[in-house]
Amino acid sequence: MTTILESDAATTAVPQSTNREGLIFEHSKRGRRGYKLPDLDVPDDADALPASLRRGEIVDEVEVSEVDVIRHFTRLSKLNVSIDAGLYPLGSCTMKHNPRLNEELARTPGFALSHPLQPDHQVQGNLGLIWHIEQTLKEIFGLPRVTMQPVAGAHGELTGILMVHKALAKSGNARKYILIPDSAHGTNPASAAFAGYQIKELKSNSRGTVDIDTLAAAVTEDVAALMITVPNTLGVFETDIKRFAEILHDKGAYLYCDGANLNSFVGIARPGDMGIDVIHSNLHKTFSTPHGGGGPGAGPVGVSERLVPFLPTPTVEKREDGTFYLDHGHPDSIGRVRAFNGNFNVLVRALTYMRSMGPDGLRRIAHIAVLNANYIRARLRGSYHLPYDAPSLHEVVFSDKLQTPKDVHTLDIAKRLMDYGFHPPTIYFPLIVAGALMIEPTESEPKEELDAFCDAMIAIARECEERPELVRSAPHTTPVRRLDEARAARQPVLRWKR
Amino acid sequence: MTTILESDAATTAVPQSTNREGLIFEHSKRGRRGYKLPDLDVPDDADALPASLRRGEIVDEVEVSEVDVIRHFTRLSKLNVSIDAGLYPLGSCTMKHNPRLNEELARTPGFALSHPLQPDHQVQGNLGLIWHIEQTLKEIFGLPRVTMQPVAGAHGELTGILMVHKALAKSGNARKYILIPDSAHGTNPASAAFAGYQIKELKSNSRGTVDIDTLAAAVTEDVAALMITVPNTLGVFETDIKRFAEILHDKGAYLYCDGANLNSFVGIARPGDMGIDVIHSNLHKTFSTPHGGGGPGAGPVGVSERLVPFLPTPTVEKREDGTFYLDHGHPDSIGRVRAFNGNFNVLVRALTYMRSMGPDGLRRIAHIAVLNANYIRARLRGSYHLPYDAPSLHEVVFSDKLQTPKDVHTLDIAKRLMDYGFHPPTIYFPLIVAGALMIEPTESEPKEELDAFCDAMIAIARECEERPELVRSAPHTTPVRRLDEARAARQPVLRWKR
Amino acid sequence: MTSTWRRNLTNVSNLPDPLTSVHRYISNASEDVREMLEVIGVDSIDKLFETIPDEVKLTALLDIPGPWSEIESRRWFRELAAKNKSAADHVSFLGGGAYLHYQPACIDQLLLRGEFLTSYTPYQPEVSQGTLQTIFEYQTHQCLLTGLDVANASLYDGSTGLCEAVLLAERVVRNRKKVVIARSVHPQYTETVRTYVQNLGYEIVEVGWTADGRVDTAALREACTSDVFAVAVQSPNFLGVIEDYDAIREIADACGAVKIAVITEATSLGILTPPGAHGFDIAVGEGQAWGIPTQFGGPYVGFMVVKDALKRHMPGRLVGETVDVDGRRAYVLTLATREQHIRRGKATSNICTNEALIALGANMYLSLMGKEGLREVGEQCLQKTAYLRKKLNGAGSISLPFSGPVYNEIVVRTPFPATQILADLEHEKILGGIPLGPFYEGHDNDFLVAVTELHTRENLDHFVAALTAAISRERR
Amino acid sequence: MTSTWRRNLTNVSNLPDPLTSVHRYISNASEDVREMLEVIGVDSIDKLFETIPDEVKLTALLDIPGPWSEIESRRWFRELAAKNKSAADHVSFLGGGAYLHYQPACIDQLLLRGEFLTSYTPYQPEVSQGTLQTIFEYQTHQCLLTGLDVANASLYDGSTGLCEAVLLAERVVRNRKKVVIARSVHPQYTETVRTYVQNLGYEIVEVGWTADGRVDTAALREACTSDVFAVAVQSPNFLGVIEDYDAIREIADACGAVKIAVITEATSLGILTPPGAHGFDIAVGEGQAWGIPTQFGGPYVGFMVVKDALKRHMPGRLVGETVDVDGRRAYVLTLATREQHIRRGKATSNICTNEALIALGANMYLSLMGKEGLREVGEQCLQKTAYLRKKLNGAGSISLPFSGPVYNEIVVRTPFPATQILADLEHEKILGGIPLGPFYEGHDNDFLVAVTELHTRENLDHFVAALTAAISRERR
Ligand SMILES: Cc1ncc(COP(=O)(O)O)c(C=O)c1O
Ligand SMILES: Cc1ncc(COP(=O)(O)O)c(C=O)c1O
Repeated sequence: MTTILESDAATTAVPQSTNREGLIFEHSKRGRRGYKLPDLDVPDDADALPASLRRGEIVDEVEVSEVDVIRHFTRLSKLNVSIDAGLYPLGSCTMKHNPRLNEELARTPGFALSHPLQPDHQVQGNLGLIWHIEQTLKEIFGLPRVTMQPVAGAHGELTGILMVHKALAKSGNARKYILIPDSAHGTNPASAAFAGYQIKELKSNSRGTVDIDTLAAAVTEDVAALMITVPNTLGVFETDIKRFAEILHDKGAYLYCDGANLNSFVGIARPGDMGIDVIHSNLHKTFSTPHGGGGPGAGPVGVSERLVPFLPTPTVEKREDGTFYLDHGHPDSIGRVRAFNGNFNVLVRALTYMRSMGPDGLRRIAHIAVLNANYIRARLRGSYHLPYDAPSLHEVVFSDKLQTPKDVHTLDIAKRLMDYGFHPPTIYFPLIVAGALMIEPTESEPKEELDAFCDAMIAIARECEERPELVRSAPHTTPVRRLDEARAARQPVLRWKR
Repeated sequence: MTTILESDAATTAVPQSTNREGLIFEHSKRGRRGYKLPDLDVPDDADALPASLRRGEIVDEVEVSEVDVIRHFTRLSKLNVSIDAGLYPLGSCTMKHNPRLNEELARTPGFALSHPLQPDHQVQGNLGLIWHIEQTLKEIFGLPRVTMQPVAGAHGELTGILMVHKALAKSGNARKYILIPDSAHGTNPASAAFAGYQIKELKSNSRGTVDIDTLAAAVTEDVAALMITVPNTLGVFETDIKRFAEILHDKGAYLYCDGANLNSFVGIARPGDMGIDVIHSNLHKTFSTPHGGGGPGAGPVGVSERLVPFLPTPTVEKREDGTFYLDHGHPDSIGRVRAFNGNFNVLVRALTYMRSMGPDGLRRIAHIAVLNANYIRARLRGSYHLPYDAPSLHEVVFSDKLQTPKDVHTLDIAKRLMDYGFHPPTIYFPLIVAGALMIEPTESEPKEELDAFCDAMIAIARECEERPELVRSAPHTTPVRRLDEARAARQPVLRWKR
Repeated sequence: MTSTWRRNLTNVSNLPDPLTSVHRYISNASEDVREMLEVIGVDSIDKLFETIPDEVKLTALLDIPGPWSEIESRRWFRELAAKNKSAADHVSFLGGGAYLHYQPACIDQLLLRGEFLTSYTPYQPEVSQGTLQTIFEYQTHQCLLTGLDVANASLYDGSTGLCEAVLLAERVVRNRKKVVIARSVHPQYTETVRTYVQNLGYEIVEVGWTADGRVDTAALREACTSDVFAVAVQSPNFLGVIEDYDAIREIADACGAVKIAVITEATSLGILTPPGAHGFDIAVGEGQAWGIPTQFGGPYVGFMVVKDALKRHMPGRLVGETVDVDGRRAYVLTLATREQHIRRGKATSNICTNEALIALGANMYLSLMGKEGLREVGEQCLQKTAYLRKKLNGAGSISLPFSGPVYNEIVVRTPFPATQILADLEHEKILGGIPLGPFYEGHDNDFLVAVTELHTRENLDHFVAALTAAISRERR
Repeated sequence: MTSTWRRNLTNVSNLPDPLTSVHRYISNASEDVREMLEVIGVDSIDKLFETIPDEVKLTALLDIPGPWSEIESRRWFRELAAKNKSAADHVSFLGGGAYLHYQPACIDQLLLRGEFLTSYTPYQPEVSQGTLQTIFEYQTHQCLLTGLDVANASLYDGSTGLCEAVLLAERVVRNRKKVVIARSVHPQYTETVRTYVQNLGYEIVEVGWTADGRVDTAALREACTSDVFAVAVQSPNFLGVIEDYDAIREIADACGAVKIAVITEATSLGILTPPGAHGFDIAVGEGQAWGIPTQFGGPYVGFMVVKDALKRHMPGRLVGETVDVDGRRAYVLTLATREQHIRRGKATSNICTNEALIALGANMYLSLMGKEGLREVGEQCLQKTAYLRKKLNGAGSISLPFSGPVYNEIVVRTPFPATQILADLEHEKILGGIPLGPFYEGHDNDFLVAVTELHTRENLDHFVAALTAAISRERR
């Protein structure tokens, strides 16, 4: 419940009663119970466990009722903003509508109660589902195979680069470097490093993209691959992508595409047709599986013919008779990248979404996502600085350059947006933009919501002129106000203690 | 998101952006769609319907997407307070915890997808469930039969009084009057009237209960029944209840018990053992089925031997072989009080709850509900006037007598409680208390929550002394503030119009 | 347990100590209890119950099963549900006032939000705007769909809704005691009315149908004497046939009766001309078809929409628009002087708890489907039914006794008892229809078949094949 | 569709007009699009895509199924799910790193709240305190259960968790290249480690077990040379046997290796002495057993808890406590300098998206069960397993190859190939266990049987009966 309070009495009343919810450990009271099990129906055998192996009571673990638990998590949930409640324009995260049908079907008992180590003949439904989503992604990517094993984008990156490494090693020289533009997401260099490579950073040009010459110069015999995001983190498409592929392929190197931004061209163009050798896609972005406060996700990886032998094992294959099986027989495989079968129940959600959208719907995603971003771009242009003027697709990156003279910065603008009821955009990324405000509305947003957001952004721009202090001290209407993050890092308190 | 705003800019920002949600009709935009059906797979026959019977487009009906709908209802939900978020002490409504297991099991396909007009042999599970819940309520009531057909307390009242009427009519004289204490709930007289009776009101005594002599004097040959709430709406138990029964029975009249307050003595004492002839119980109160913003509920009615022949048809009976059937053969029945089988899926929830609690759990409900109410009574005694001093059970009724001198009234206190994050108690009921504050915490509430509530009530009592205006102008922190209810009634606007 | 309801209270108490007991739904444990007893100033919980005389106090625990863990409850209730045959594992053609329509996935998940599920009647508008605004929207949908002016927040169901409509009509007309109800109104609705009015001195006159399955207007004209206060017809009626509202209105007007239209298949409003457009005064009915599970008959939701002139006679809750002290638009329960908590014995109805959550589900359904979806659902029901009707008409010794226009339900007749035929279809995993025999004398060979947008052409073809096969089996 | 991934882009475009299309998940319709294009100042959507060269643009729609209505999707996906055999219709004794435990009803319904389901990583703490505080609580539960100091917000799963632990250990010890992993660690975990480190120049040394099924300490001592940076054991191990942490710690300490305890059955922490109490440095494992569905292997949740000294080497998100400008306690993501978005190529891990919602479910489970419930689940698993073990020991030609102490999983040996025996049990609607043959040479007659609190005595007795019957059938 919100609006202004007229009195300190009320003021103090509210934080306590409606905003503050103690830790579950602080609700604990001796003797309370939140569960019941059936009574033990077998003899109680005192020697079932050697005394030395039996722990004492779990000191400080909670004792609460079911009521306490439901109240606690219901109240905490109210402190979050979410896609279900409105625009959540985190650039690069593709915060789109998460259809409830996906949740319903993922809970189908046959899926939810199946076990990862059942023999193939018992899980034909699951194997069929994995096979069908691979077929669908093959068509979307324009590539011959896709592994469904990786459980996140970064996991897919590692998987992809490991395949490149293995392929090169097999042909005699694994090489030393991965080229990565300075606009790239942090997981790219991190994944490349864990895959055993050193990173060479490519400076982007004035459009924010990679120059052919810069690339050509950088691609030596030591370069294993270029790892590039298409469109890049400015939302700008690498128009020369096909030439990039040629340059790399000429030198025996690979083209890795970070597909986090697939939402902007799904159904419009296909990575495979661009000469891309490897691409991961975040199903929790383009394919609507819920972000869940940070996860779970899935990061399937599509590869070109040359890399097929190196895919993780097992793969799912279809027999003549229409049955499916797990194929462990890939001698050149990099091995498995996770136990069991990846985030299977995320795949159920994603395939449900792909079927709900269909070919025309997928294309419409890109159309409207790009339309929405460009609408925001058009409406906010005058009010905020646009560091890169090149046409952008599904997201637009502004900076705080026009506001800094008033000593108001991106962080302040982000916080002030909260007072207007919006989640802020991604900020200070990509790194090539000082004070970046990275806005990705996705196709889900209706025009009214975009207008309300733009109105708020414009109002804030005015506030920066007229009442900068108001913006600098924002947020004013959130359950808590600005936090002392330095303190959190200086003297870390990472768990509750009595 | 709540707390104080430091500036009008923010102030005005919030109501628009986080509090205000337009009507779904105001979200409508031509061409938007929130649904999809499979394409029609049969020939489209233009003559399927005579043109004269076919309506044109449903003017002004909405056109919105699924996103619009989910956003709309999610945002609206945030404007409600609820049991899941905290104490909801509406007296007489028994706002207790609604277990989620009840919801899960009510959705079991075999229940949810069964049809009310299936033959008995196809719905043995459903008939068995109705039979089992009747057996359980028989034991709880201490009465020989219970009809599960009524779908709310008031519906049960009508059913019960109709049975009384039919029974008396059968024995020659249906009689004229139903006696109802002045403390009774409004549905009592309303139901009695629709059952064909006139109401005679009984004045309650200084304890707020009914005097034996008052009753004895009132019970003439014209009296069909006494309709009494046990414990009454003050939470005070009618200690003479057994004598009441005798007095009525001596005169050939019946004792009807409004069981809305069963929560205070379930498992402790049984209506049947008190000489009660008819009792309805609100399953949405004592037996935890969710109130859902006003319903649905269920109001099963238990009866004594004398009234069994008059129960609504059909009844559920069990055969020797353990199978169940619907028995329509009750010549003296009052008939059916609703199509089909009552609120069956409310019964599933209630029986789930009865099983979860078990005999000891049901008794504990009464124990802790009464303990919680008396705890509040003890803590608030000094701060608020207690019009009736008699020991009360599951609820306690205060008045605004101590506050009126400062020209602060019950309504103001109720509204101010909202600023402290609590739903107000029931107010201005029972009518025998001027400015009543009727508080029923139920057994669900933990001591901490009761303390927070009492602290708030005490703080408000202090505010009434020190800053009455603050209380009079409350609430200050709700999505909307005090409403012009007179205007709503004077010029009713009961639907949206373009 | 069956017969233990009698209890001897004289034996000595063997009740467990209240302090030892603990339950997952009850937060306060022994430590809390002790602290609270101290504040109250008594030394035991039992002391708090002294106003209940010992002579009626139980001396033993109730003899009922439990407490069960969630694990045990899941086992027992799922086993019980598994004893049902239902649309979960059969293709169902059952209607007769309860229809299996498409249920959009998001609705049930939204209804589980505690803010909707665990709040109550919005007596306190400042903290209940969510519920209030959704009811206001629901009322608006009802008006748009029925072509009438004022809708209430909900009634128990269609059958009790009809009762309320009859009572309303009598209040309006006054001093008349007859109500005419078409025999083709859902028989259980009429039964319910008989129960409701049994002590009010009304006479219920039933009027039959003609060969086309529509109300027999000649008989109706005869029945409509000057002491009739209301005429109630259902369309589509219990035989699936769409009534001629205008013809009926004319006759009812002639005697100054209130015209009540009963609707048991709410989706029909998406494609059929609404009662309001034909001058009816009251539209009352069952909203279950708007995406609510059939769940063995309830909870459902009754709707009532009336002409503006009747609004102060309306039963049940009404939500109206107003403003708060800051001038912001807001919603509130209004015209409460009609209701039992104010008017008590003189209220327009005794209803208090209604079917709010079901109405909210219907409201979400109507918003999701919207203008176009409501039409398309109607169109698909209509077309699939027309397809089935054509196929049956030809087939073997099957006949369709009623020739009038239909929406999504038809009466099918075979040379054999409906119950036998249907039992036969059951083996084919088909719930084939509802026998008319129990409802209407001399219709033992007839059964009611309902079709919705959920039926595929394959379902319909299979139904016809299975039915003809069943008949030839009976032949032998 | 299978092989249409190749596409000729030269044929003329046959794409539909963007303006005509409409979808329920996309609000903006043609009217909106027109208004917006005008503001942008272009006359078509295609104009916005001009930076994508025509040479790579599709000229036809993708060749994939859809769009499907919810009705069609429900049919297709439910049919697919029905092709599985699972614990939905069988009694399952499958474990091996994925366990079927009691799932409290309220958890899934709470997880469906949009505030949890549809928010993302709490980068903006002022509007994400709900998620942040639950993570802080989750971290606390992990510390209490493992007896260690600092836990992170979650990792992908147990297997990748072990990878991260190995990488962490190497960062700490430096300049050593050998890691010792017990062969009784989940084989798929070890496989995953091999994949992760394949280009980092580590050597993985495996150590076997002795007759009791515990790590062969002699072999371990031999393996623990001065160039070993970490020793990883699992307890209970893949054979179900509980390891002797102290013995292993001593050996590892002797060579200065980081001691990693792997836990795949998280409920065992409710009753077994935790690794922290035995001086281990890192506890890492799979949290699925805390009420998460087995769902064919994912999503699950990896947990990692370390000694305080290692916290700045921790992979993944960490939530810490702080205050806001008004001094109110609040929570925030912290020590971010470890992470990829700051440290990029030098980060402690590449993880970004984790398993937050699953961790939240586990957090709810741990809170509901609490101190007493976690113990009781452990006790019931222990006792029911002991009961089954006793019954099997006697029975026919069944043997239990490993004599060490167990928690809720045992290896069962018969004279016949496990796959044959299990196929036989399948006919009895029993998913009887996991064959060890595929994981360990020479164990073709062994299979792994898991028991939890969900098994009734009747289930266990029936299992023994069915197993002995299966064996005698094989005999013939
Ligand atoms: C451009 C880009 N690349 C990679 C990633 C990493 O993907 P994930 O978070 O699924 O590991 C992200 C997600 O934030 C991203 O935005
Ligand atoms: C004392 C009392 N009697 C009767 C009723 C009516 O019950 P229901 O609302 O279920 O019709 C109520 C409910 O408010 C009540 O409190």
